[in-house]
Formats: sequence, structure tokens, C-alpha cells
Amino acid sequence: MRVAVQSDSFDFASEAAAFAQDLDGAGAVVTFTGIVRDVSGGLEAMEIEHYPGMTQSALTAIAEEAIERWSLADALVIHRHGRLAVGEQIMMVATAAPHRGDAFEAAEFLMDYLKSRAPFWKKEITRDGAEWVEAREDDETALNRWK
Amino acid sequence: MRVAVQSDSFDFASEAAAFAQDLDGAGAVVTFTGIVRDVSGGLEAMEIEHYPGMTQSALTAIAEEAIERWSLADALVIHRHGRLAVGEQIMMVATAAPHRGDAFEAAEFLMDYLKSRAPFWKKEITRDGAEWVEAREDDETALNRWK
Amino acid sequence: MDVLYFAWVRERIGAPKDKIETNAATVTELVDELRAREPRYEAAFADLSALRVAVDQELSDFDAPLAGVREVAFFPPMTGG
Amino acid sequence: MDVLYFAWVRERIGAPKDKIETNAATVTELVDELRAREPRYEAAFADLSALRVAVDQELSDFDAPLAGVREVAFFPPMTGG
Repeated sequence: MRVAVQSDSFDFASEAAAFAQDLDGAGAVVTFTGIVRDVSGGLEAMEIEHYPGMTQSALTAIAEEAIERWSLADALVIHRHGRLAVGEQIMMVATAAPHRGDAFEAAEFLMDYLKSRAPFWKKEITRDGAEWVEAREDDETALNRWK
Repeated sequence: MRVAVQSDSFDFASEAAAFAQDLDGAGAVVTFTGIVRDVSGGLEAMEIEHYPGMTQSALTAIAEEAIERWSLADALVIHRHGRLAVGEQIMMVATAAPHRGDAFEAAEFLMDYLKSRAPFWKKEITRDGAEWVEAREDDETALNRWK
Repeated sequence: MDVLYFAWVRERIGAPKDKIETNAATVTELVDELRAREPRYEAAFADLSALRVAVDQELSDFDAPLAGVREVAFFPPMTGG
Repeated sequence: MDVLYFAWVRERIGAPKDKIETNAATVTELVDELRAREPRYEAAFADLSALRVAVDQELSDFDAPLAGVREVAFFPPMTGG
């Protein structure tokens, strides 16, 4: 398992390739990558604040829960903080399991938890100013699936 | 959209990196990779037969359906045939969408279709002989989700 | 008409392909003609529920008509992915 | 006790952190004390339903006890991923 919280960018391709090594019989690997996108047309950057004392342990707990619940061969979580330009990668998760259903479910579980339970806050910087991204009702509801 | 049917191996990392270029605002990228695994302990290789005249068009039709149904920014399908050793990559799919739910669903849809509707047949080569892999009831049932 | 066989259907018949002159109106009628040829065909087509068919490279049904068709393929359920 | 603020809670209060001597028994009591300090705290804690709390770096509830606690953090619902 690898959990990284960092301001530096990461290379999705090499992270994914490293993850796919030594999976010990896992036949299915799922990855998810989140990229800063300019939905409304005026986004200049995304600023991501986090809670340094809590972030690493919260992500580790989530990854460990996923590994146990879906008997994963491995899991990876990388999440950036700081200022990110449009098109930059925000975060990625990867899961490896014997069967595809487990790998997919575990990746969706990780994402649902990262969205609403990991201590990150996004702020959109536009030409007209800056605004905190509001939590989505959908993202909160998504967690019910895993109870 | 890219659909490739080939006996050559592919480099997941560079395929994923190329896919993640120019996604035109898509914020969510999901990949799935299938790897030959030795479940019972005696597997020497997997031989994958396909139907050359049909494979490319069947995969293209499946990818186009996914793109339309989930408004994907892009989709990628690579599937190998021929003799593959344990640990080798069999296939991959990638999907890109504005929201993570669509990217995940579209990738699962592609996988469910590849498992049961794309003209590939797997044969397991063991020390004791060779045996065609039987289709799984589960895989057939999985398709009901998309009707 | 080209008739193609894949996976264990190909192995039981012992050939990947036959060129066939037929007046069969449907896939089922074609199967009946093939079965009557030789025991190896009879063995391959013994259990139709274990077989799938593609007509002109599209997945199809056993009652599909064959008028104008150039290629029919028989194979077990697919196991891709 | 360290009290930490993140995102717009931090911005409204105008500081990332306070060191506080308190006898508050629960998070709610701590919030009441903070609110009474200055209008900027009142503004930050006006709507508790819009806030989340972590006690010693674990997500918690507003009725959580504070005995032995070293760090409390207030912030809006998280928006990671």
C-alpha cells in the first residue's frame, strides 16, 4: 500500500506502471485519476487546502479499509494540495484484486471517501475572484452505498 | 477513440499517458487492466483465440456505445490475442468523463461486454494439458445491469 | 458461404473453416445439414445451448435467415476481457 | 488546547489556529465559548450544520467530550478527490 499527500505533481503513467508490478496474482487493476477541469470557462487555478496533521492518517485508514473489505492485492492513493492549474492532475487511486468487480468497487469506495471524508478543501480561482467549492449532496449520498 | 486488437504486448504506462492528453475538460479518467493470473498454481500460459473479421468492429461498436451513453470525452480499448505468459497484460480499457460516476460506469460496461460479447476465447495451458476457459454465469448476469 | 469455427468448435470439427453450398433458409437448417455430414460435426453441434452464432460477423440467433449471407461463424460463449 | 480552522472557517476567523485555555466539556461548549469572543467567531460558527469537526485529528461530532483532548479542528464539509 502507498499513500502520498504532496504538493508536487506526479506522473500517472509511471505510478500506474510501478503499481502494476508484483501484484502477486491479481488479475484486475483499476485506476482513477482526477484532473482540474474548467467547467464554467473562467477557471485560472484550483487551490487545495488540507489538514496536514490528519490527511495522511485519514487516507491510510481509508486505503486499509478498502484492502480489507475487498481483499485487495494492493492499493495506492496520491492526493495533491496547493495551487493547481487547469489540466493538472489532482489525485489518483489504484486498486488490484483477483476479480474485476472487486477492483472497481474498491476504487469507487476510495473515491467516494476521498470526496467527502478526507480533509481537503478546494477553492476555485477565477478572473473575478475566488470561491470555495461547495460539497455536493450527491457525494454525501454516494457514501450510503458502503454502509 | 482508439480500439486495438493485437498480439504484441502494450505499454500500459504510455497508453495511459497518451490517453490522458487532450481530454478537453474531462475531469475523471478510469482505467482497467487485465493481467494473466495463475489461479490454480499450474498455469504456464494463456492462449487467446479471436475472430479476426469481427473483433475490431465488435470492439468499436462497444466503445461507441459507451461514448454515447455516458457522454465520454474519450474511450480506449486494447485487447491482445495469441499466447500470453503469466503476469502479462491481456487487455486494457480507459474512459474519460466530466464526472467520476460516468467514467467508472462506462469502464465497467466496457469490461462486462468484453467478457461476454467480444469474440475472444481463452485457453489455459498447464503442465497437464490445455483447457478452454468456460464462460461464467456471473459474467452473463453482469450484462443485465446495462439493459 | 463461408462457415467458420472457433475455440473447441474448431477443434472438434478439426478445421477452422468450410466453404459450403447450401439452400438452408436459417442457421438452424444449416446446423442440421452440418450435423448430417460426419460424426465430428455431430459432436460439435450436439448441444446448441453451448454454442453462439455470428451471421456476417454480427452476433445473431439460430433462427436468423441466411438469404444473402456470406459468412456464418459458430463458437462457444465468449471469454474475453 | 489547539483549535484549528480550515477553508472559509479559517478565512472568517482570520487565523489558522488559536491556543485556548478552556473548561468546555464538549465541542458544543467550546463553540459557545468561541462565539462569545468576537463577531468574526460568531460569523464563522453561525451555522453549525455547515461545519464539521475533528477531535485529535479524527472526524467527530459536536457532542464529543473534550477531556484529555489536545487538538480540535473546525472546517466546512470536505471537497477532496
